[in-house]
Formats: sequence, structure tokens, C-alpha cells
Amino acid sequence: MVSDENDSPAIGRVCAELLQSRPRVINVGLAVFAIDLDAQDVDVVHVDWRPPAGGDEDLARLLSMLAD
Amino acid sequence: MSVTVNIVRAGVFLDSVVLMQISRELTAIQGVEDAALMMATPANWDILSDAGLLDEDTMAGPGDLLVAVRAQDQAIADSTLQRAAELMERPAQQNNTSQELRPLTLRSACRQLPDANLALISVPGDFAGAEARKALRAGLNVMIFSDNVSLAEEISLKREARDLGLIVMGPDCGTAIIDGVPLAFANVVPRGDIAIVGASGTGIQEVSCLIARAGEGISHAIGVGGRDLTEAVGAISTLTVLDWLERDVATHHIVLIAKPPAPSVVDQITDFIRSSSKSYTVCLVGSDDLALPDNAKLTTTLKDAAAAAVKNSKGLEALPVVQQAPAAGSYVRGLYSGGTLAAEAQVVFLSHRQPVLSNVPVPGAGLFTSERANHIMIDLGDDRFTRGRPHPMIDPAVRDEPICAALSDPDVGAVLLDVVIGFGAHPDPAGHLAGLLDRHGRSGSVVIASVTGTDEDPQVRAKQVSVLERAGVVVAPSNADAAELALAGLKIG
Amino acid sequence: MVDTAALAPAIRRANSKALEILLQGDPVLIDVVPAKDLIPELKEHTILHAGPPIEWDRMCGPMRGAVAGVAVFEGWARDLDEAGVQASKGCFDFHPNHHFSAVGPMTGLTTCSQPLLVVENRAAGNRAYCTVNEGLGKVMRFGGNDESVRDRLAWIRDSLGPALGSALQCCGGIPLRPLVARGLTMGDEMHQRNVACSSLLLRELAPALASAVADHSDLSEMLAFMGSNDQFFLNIAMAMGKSIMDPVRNIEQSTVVTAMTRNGTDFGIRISGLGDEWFTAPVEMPAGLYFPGFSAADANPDMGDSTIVETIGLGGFAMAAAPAVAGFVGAGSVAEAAGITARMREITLGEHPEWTIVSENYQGVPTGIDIRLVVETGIVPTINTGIAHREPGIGQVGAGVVKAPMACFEKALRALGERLGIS
Amino acid sequence: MLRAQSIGAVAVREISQSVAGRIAAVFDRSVYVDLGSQWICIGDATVGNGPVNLLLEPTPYSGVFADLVVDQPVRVCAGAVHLGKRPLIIETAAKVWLPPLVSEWTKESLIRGLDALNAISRGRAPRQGLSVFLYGRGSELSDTREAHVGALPVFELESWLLNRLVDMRCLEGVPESAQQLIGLGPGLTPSGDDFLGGILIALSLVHRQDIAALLYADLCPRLLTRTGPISRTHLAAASAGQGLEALHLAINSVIEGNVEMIPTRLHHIDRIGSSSGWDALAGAYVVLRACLVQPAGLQKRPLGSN
Repeated sequence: MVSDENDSPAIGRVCAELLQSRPRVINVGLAVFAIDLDAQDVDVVHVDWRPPAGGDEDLARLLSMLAD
Repeated sequence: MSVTVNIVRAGVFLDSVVLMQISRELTAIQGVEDAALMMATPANWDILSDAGLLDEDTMAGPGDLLVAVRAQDQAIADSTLQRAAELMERPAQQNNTSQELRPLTLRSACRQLPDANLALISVPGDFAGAEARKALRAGLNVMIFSDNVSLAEEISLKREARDLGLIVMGPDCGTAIIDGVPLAFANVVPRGDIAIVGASGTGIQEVSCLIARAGEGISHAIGVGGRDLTEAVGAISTLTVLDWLERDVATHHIVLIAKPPAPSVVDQITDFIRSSSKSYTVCLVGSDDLALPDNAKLTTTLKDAAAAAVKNSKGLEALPVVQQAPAAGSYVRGLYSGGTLAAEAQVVFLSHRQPVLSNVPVPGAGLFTSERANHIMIDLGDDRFTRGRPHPMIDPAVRDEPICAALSDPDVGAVLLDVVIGFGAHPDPAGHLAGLLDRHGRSGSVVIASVTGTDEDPQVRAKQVSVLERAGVVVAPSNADAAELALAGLKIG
Repeated sequence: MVDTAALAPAIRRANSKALEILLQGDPVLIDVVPAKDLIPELKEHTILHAGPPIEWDRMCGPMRGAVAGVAVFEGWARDLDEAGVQASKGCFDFHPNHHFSAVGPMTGLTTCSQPLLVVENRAAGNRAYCTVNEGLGKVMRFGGNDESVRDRLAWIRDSLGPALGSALQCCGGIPLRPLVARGLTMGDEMHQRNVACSSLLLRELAPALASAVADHSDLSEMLAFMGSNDQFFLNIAMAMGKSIMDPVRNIEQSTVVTAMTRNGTDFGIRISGLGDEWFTAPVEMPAGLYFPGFSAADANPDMGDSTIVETIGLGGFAMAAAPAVAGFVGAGSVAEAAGITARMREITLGEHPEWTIVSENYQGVPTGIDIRLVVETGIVPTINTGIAHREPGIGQVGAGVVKAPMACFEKALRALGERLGIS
Repeated sequence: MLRAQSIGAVAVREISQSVAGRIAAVFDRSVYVDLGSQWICIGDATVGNGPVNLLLEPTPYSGVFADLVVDQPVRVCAGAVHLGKRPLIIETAAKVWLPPLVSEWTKESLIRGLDALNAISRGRAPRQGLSVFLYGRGSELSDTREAHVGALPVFELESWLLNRLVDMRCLEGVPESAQQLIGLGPGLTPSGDDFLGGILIALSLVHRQDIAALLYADLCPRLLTRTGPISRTHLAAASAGQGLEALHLAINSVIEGNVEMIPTRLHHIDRIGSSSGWDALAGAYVVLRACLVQPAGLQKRPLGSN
């Protein structure tokens, strides 16, 4: 199965969809925000984020240009 | 009449230390006269028998573990045995916790939560743009908590979001309440029909909490970032939110909190409001220079904005009497974790014709450089202070040194502080402050604070207030009131 | 001025195409044929080896041992010493298997008279080759080179190879896609563990083999050889991997890895969008389980073309399907096995629709390694591997896992940046 | 794949003589394996060296034993132990651990050591168990049941040891009451067993394996019915003069009068079970103190180094 990111992004979602239902959150960064959301029974997935390319700035810059 | 019960666990071997801990815990239970966990050897059999801990029907061999309890009644004895069984299981349970593999990338997180609709990004600013872009391309709305995101990046992200029918909240946006769910730095406020759209976090927090304290509620609160109303960004996110709110049936009134917008975006905003079916309060902290349509009211402080938004603003007016000794110094030093709160304090001072300096000056205030003999309002959440350090709302210790310096400054008569609670904030900022004041000792200056929050917040506003009051801090009902009190204190002197 | 905004969509399209070709691969084992009949370039004194290109002076012990052994086997040298002298004088022509649609396990030596398994990818129409598995213990792929090793090679050349060839022709070939799918549900990951697939293959092949071999004692010997060798299928899986990945090569702007391989000295990868260039870095030492009497001190650095199976999403990538193999990783719990596969999902573009993992609710194995994801996450492919003794002629001393070196992927990413004009 | 970093002599023997067994007990950091005639303990480095212990090389994985369940099969094959159904494979070839030797010592060094141990253990030893005998008579100083029950047997055992140590002509048998110590008191290995183990080990260290053999021969038939299998395992090793490394180091520092080392060594004693280390030390103390009482005229063999 080809994963989503190979398809074109979901352009033209129903506007204001964000305000019409409880948020479902992907948390990238401070874990405390995910913990708070989880405590409120909000669907949340925390990303164990770390700097891309182990912090190598050159590679990170290159990646940012090549990234989807 | 005491009751003795035994259970035998054949072939169960628990570590000696664990056996001892369980014995201790059982003996400490109310109503338990004696308890022991021992290997059921003949020698121990005698010991337990002498201690009245042996049920004569119990059968066990030397390789078995015997749990023996003597308690006041059967119920206590049984529940104690139950507890013993639980405690004996505990190590096994700990072992069984399988480490859940957390996704390392936004991409794999999306696979885990395919119907996600929002990415909350709080990675260092240098990386936030890249993560936000990935989120947008995965069809997610984005809230960028991170600061230190470049203007060019912000513009490019917001344009991309607009094209995708999505929104970028922030950057440097600490607060949102969406469909009743507080995100990042936000307070637990009742649901209601007032929406708040603001440049930055603490302004939204203050207004939403004041509205809650006046007995009304919030439909949504959205932070759009401090630069959204600049000419460069062109109010992209603000206009998106206003558009969404226009169609949101839960919202009847909208509070827009902003710094004075760029002339080029003023028209867009006022045109939108004019054509809107809803009513508005526009809070331009520090400026009353804006012509608005009839369905909008202009205010210059957060407190006035809250009062204008609610139907009955009685709950917002009580001011405490200053009980402190007259201040010795002549100037007020405001040390803020919230930028909009620092701006509001300047507005209050300017309205009393008191000149004031700040690192984030409102129109009419001067830019603080290094001169001290002035009223000075510092925003410690400003990018310049937070690069590489936690925000003062997460780690109040960031503010310790400036507070001590202000308290030791003979020119300073009153120290003005904000204490912001709610999700995301420090678990006990008042306690931290009280501890600091206690260590620093009393000095001539008055410490005046307000607590932005509600009693439903995890830290509980009432408790924070009482901790501060016990520490000798004068606590005002709102940030604007705190600034008023600081001036009043000086006037008494 | 490069239009960087157009890059991402172009890469996405290229990778979609790469993944499509990868997932459509339909490998069928069709024949066993002497190498010289398949690869015209494979003349006398030409030796194909595992991994990226390497010359004699940089070869590791086991590979040198195998070179000496194969030279004697082919009759180019009277004994091992003479073979060694010839090698050091440059009498042999060395090339990677990968340059000739071939792969080989461990030392991976391929020479003209050895019979090769032929796998045809019926979706793309290409073929790939691999030698027949020699069994366990002292074998040439682990650098073994004594008489017993050469005798077995001769038997494979003269008896088993031709018999397998006839049998396969007789039964019309064996489709590998469904066979591997079944093997995965039976606990194989096709690198470290091939018990199920070897058995399934034998079951398919036995009737045809019985018709092809007239002499009962010969047949019995062949069945015993294949039946006693749990890894017999490994070489077929490798040829299969090569046949699937070769058509994925040379797709402009694609960041998909088309080959990973090692020669005991260097680890090398190829990227679809970067043609046939090798990006190499020093190979790492495997970590794993040693046979009694051996330890990490005896181990040779990682070696072999077998990493082609990881390249298509098997081996370490399919660890969750084969918890038994996780024992080689360390504590070896089922959760750890699943964890390795989950980590590989972070660096791959898709999942195989038919090769599924039962315990993961029939999720497909992660496949299509994207160098961008490897560099970004810092997660390198996990590879299941056998461990050879560092001295020539001793053979396998253990099995374990090894990480692909990150430097290969970084080099490739930089090269891609240059190629696209954005370095 | 796990590897042993060190292995006790008893464990080596058991593994070499066994082909199969079962998981007998599972703890966070160790498992006991029943190999038929004897149990051995497989654990991480925190378990410490000992005669029945196989210590694993450090691994990056936690909860190595988490999936093992009591009664799962154990197989020994080509020097590797396969634990459980999955199995967890442990390569056992490793350095064999033997107890450290006692270096140069004299009666004076022993007096110094015993005085220091006595002084330090007062207030430092755990209240439960039998460690009270390190500094007192037990029943007067402790309110634990095991100390009360153990007071008489300890006294009789000590008298017997004294007679046996000082008088080569003494043929007195092991006092009947000694068996009351078997399986006495709290802990996975009851305190009385640890105490007896300490006596056996100390007897070996002062070269009185003859007395140790006598005592163990008397205790042995009763162990099966009076205490559990883990105690039996440790007592069997103690009868050969081997105990946990921490215990040996502590006893050695006492015999050598290495007063500065004693507090550190007692720290390591703390880590053996809840009181097991101290109970064993108390047993050793009883033996060592009896050694001092030897009237000069009756001393048949010089106190010297081994």
C-alpha cells in the first residue's frame, strides 16, 4: 500500500472543519502539551521529535528543500 | 475478637526486600494487629503460631510463602489479604509494561491518528517552520507555539495554509481553545457564545478568564500570532478565523485582541466586520485610533474588552483596598510573563499620564534601554529573553533575578507581576513566587500581582491567590486593576 | 536558479513510480543455469564478489579465503597458496555481482562454472541470479576453502544444479510472491530464518525433482541436502530481491534505495535517482549470537549481498514476523521484534500489499527505503546477518544484526542535492 | 543473545552436568533455575558474584527476564542455557568466579576487625533477623521473634564451636538445638539459614573445614523438610566454603583487621536481601570470636595466611 504522503495533499477540506468538532491533535515538541490533552480525553499522538539529521545543519537544510 | 487468616502461595519466591516491604505495609493498615510474610518453614511455623498468626487449618511446606494476618475483624482481615495479593503481583505487572514505541516523525504520527486535524508544534523555532510545512501538506491545521520563527517563513506558511483551506495559528502562539478544548497555555473556562481572536496568548487568557469570572463562556479562542496584522503578513490567519467564526453557529460575539494593525489591513478587517452578522469587541491595546462599524465596540484594555463582551460586567469591578505601607520608591517595575499584559499595564499608566518605558512599548510609551528611574514594564516572554530558555510561564525561575533586582532597587516603590496559570503553565507559580519573596526578605517595595486563571484550572486560582496573599502580595482582580493599584500605592506615598 | 518549490512534488512523483514498480514485482524461480551461460562477461579468471567494488588488497580475510578456494575449484590454481599468489599479482578480474544482475551471500563469489538460480520478475521482464546455497558450517560464502568445501561445490555444479534446473523447467517455475507471503506468516523473515520457505519450496519442487533425477540414491542425497538446510531459500530470496529492485533503478529524482550490500570492508548503497553510483562507508561489526567457542573477537565485519532482502522490506524490516530471530538482537522479546519493524516504517515509503505480518494485524512489511527519511530520523536500516570468522577458511561463527552505516545515506543525500543543483 | 561475564564454580558444575531443567523463580534482576540436583541463579551484575550465580554482561535492554514464567523449560546445550519457551539464550563461557582469598592475618588483626565490626554494627545492622548477635546476646536486645527463638540455639552452637575449635580431642556432636535455626525467620532465605551459612563459610576461612563438614552433615538431612530450595542451594555452596562475594569481602576485611575497609564492605552487605547479608555475617562473627578464645597452650595449628 502506498502511504498517504505520496498522494497529493488534502487540498480543499471543508473550511471551518477545525471548529466543528473536538480537535484531534498531533503534538510535536513539548510532551507536557500531549499529557494535558490526554488528560482531557482528547485524541493526541505525541511525536518523539528530535532535530533532523542529528542536528547537522547542512543536511537539515538540504532535507528541508527535498522534503515533501 | 480478633481474626487470623492465612494464605499460602506455593512456589512463590519474592525478593526479601519485597517481602519486608509488604509486611510493613500490611502491619500499617488500620485494624490489623499483626501481619507477616514468611517462608513456611517449620521454624517459622512455631514463630507464627506463638504470635497468634497461624490458622490451624493452614497447610504449607518449607518452599511455600505464607501470608498471615491477624486483624480486628473478618472484613479487615480479608481486605488485608487481598491487599497482600495485590502487592505480591505488583512486580510482575511492572515487568509487563511494554514500552510503547512513539512515532519519531509527524509522518508516522499521522498514520497512527489518521483523522487528526491539528498539529501543535513546539519544537525550537529554527525547526518549527519545517514541521509546520509537513503538517500542512498532510492536511493538518497548525498551531505553532514556537517563537523565533522568521517573518518570511511565517508568510510562506500562512499563504500555503490559505491555499489549502487550512490555518496557521502563531507562531509564538501559546493559547487556543477549540470546541472547548484548551490547547497549550489555556485555561479551563465554561463553554459559551463568545469567541476570542488574539495576536498572542496571555491577552486571550486574561480576557477568557475575566469572561468566565463574569459568568459567561467561550466558544473558541484562537491565537494568530503577533505579526498576523502586520502589512507583511496581511492578516491571513485573522481573516481565516473571522471567516470560520462567521459561519460558526456557536459564536455570537467576537472579541478581537490586537496591537494597532497596519493601515493596509485595517480596511480588510473593518470591511469584514461591517458585512458580518455578529457583534464585535475590538481591543487595541494602547490605541483608540480606529473607526469601527456600528456592530463593533473599541476598547484599549483587556479588562474593558471582557466587560464589553459580557452582558453583565458586575463581577469584574471589585477592587481591593491597598493595605500595604506606603511605598518608599517612586517608580513601578512591571515584570511580565505575558506580553499583552505588559502592554495593558502601560496603557493604564499612560491613561493616568504616567510616562512608562518598556521593551515592548505601546504607542505613547518609551523604549526601555537601560535607564532605571522610570516606570518600566518588561515582557520577559519576549524572544530576546526566551531564546534557548523556557518561557517564564513554564519556568517562573526565569523571572527570579529581575524580581530580586527590582526589590533591591531603592527607586522601585512597587513591583507589578502577572501570575498566569492553566494548562501548560507551571504547576504552582504562586508557590514559587512566595518562596522567592520569603528568601529575599521584606523590603520597602509593594508587590502587586494578578492571577490570570480560573478555579477550574489545575492550579486553582483561589488557591494561588491565597498563597500570594499569605506571602504579602497584594492580589488584584485583573491585570488592569493591578496596574491601577500600583499607581494608587505610589500616590499614597 | 533551481525551482526548489517544484522539487518536492517531483520527488514525490518519482518515488511513487519507484514504489509502484517495487510493489508490482512478480518474481518467479524459473531455472538453474551455469553462470557462464547467463553472464557472457564471466570468463575464466573473472570473479564476481559481494558488495560494492573492491580489489584484492582491500579484501577482508574471508573473502580472500574464498577467492583462493574458488580459484582452485575452477582449476585456475593448483592449490590455495598458488591461488593467493595469483590473486596478489592481479591475475583475477574482480567485479561486484550487482553489476551483472547477480547477488551472492556473504563473500558471494560467483565464477563461470557455478550454477546460478534464475529468478524472473514477470512484471518487469528482467532476470536476476544467485548461487545455490551450500549449507551451513564450513562453506565458501563464509570464506571456507578446503577440499570438503570444493567437493560440495563440485557436487552442486555437477549434480544438484542441473537437477534443479530440469525440475524447475519441468514444473514451469515457482512463483515466489505467494510463497514468501506464506513464509512470513510462518515465522520467516527471509534473511536469518528461511525454515518455512525452504520447506515450502521443497514441497513444491520434490515431485518435479523426482521426475528429473533417475537415480534414487542421487535423488535421496539431493532431498537430504535441501531438507537439512534451513537456509536453502536464502539465495532464492536474494535473487528475488535483486529481480524486484533492478527495475526500480534509474528513476530520475527518486530517493529510494535500490541496493544495499557489503563486501566485508565497505557498505555500499545505490539510489534510484543517482544511477549506478555506489555510496560507501566502512562496514560495521555485527552484534549477535556466537556459536560455542567463538566470540566477537573472532568476527569479521559484516559482509554479503544478502541485504538485498532488507532493501525490499524483508529481513530486519520484517522482524515482527519472525520473533524467533529477535533472539539474536539481545533480550529478544516479541515486543522488541515488533519495535524494529515499527522503526523501519519510519524510513520507508510504503507497505507491501501481500507480504503481511499476522501479529501486526496483517500490516504489510515496510518497503521502499527513502534516504531522506533515513537521514532525517537518524534511523538506519536494521539488517539481519550471519557472522563470518575474520580468518579465511574457518566459516560461520554466529549470527546477529548490524546497522547500515549512516554515512552512506548522508553521502547519497548530498550527491542528490548536487545533482538537483541545490547543494 | 546474552553472555555471561562471570560464573560461580557451583553454577559451572551444574551447567556442565545438566541438559534440562525449569525456571524456578523469577525476580526483576535475576532468575533461579532448577537444574535437577541444584538451583543456580542467573542475574545482572547487581546480583553480585557468588558460587551459584551466573552474572550477565550488561545489555542495553531492561527487563531481560520479564517474559520468563516459573516452570517454563530450561535447556542446556553446547555451553548455552536456553531459558523459557522463547527462548532467552545465554552463552555461559565466562570467567569463573572464586571467592577472594584472605591475605596475611594475625590474632591481633582479627581482634581489631572484630572490635570494629562489633562497634559499627551496633545501630547499623537491621533490626530484623539475627544480626543482633553481632553485638549482643539477642534475646535481651531484640524484640524480634526470630532473635528470641534463636538465642538458645545460637548460644549452644557457639559453645560447641568453641570447644571444637580449641580442643582437638573434643568429640562432642552438633547440639540438637542447631536445627532450630534452619528455616528460622523472615526473608526469601530465612535468617537462620543465612546465619548457618555464615558459620560454614567462616569455618572454611579459618581452615576448619572439618568442623564445617560435621555441622553440614548434621544439618543436611533436615534441610529438605525444614527450609526452601533457595536456602538449600546457598547452604550447599556454603558447606564448600563459598558464599556471595560481598560476604567474603566483608569477612576477609574483618579477619585482616582492615578497619578502614569495613564500613564500605558493610554497604555491600546491606544490598544482600533485606537482612540476609547481616545474618550471615553474624554467623561468621560467632565463629571468628570463638577463634580468639583459643587458649595459647591448646593451639594446635598456627593462625596464618592460606
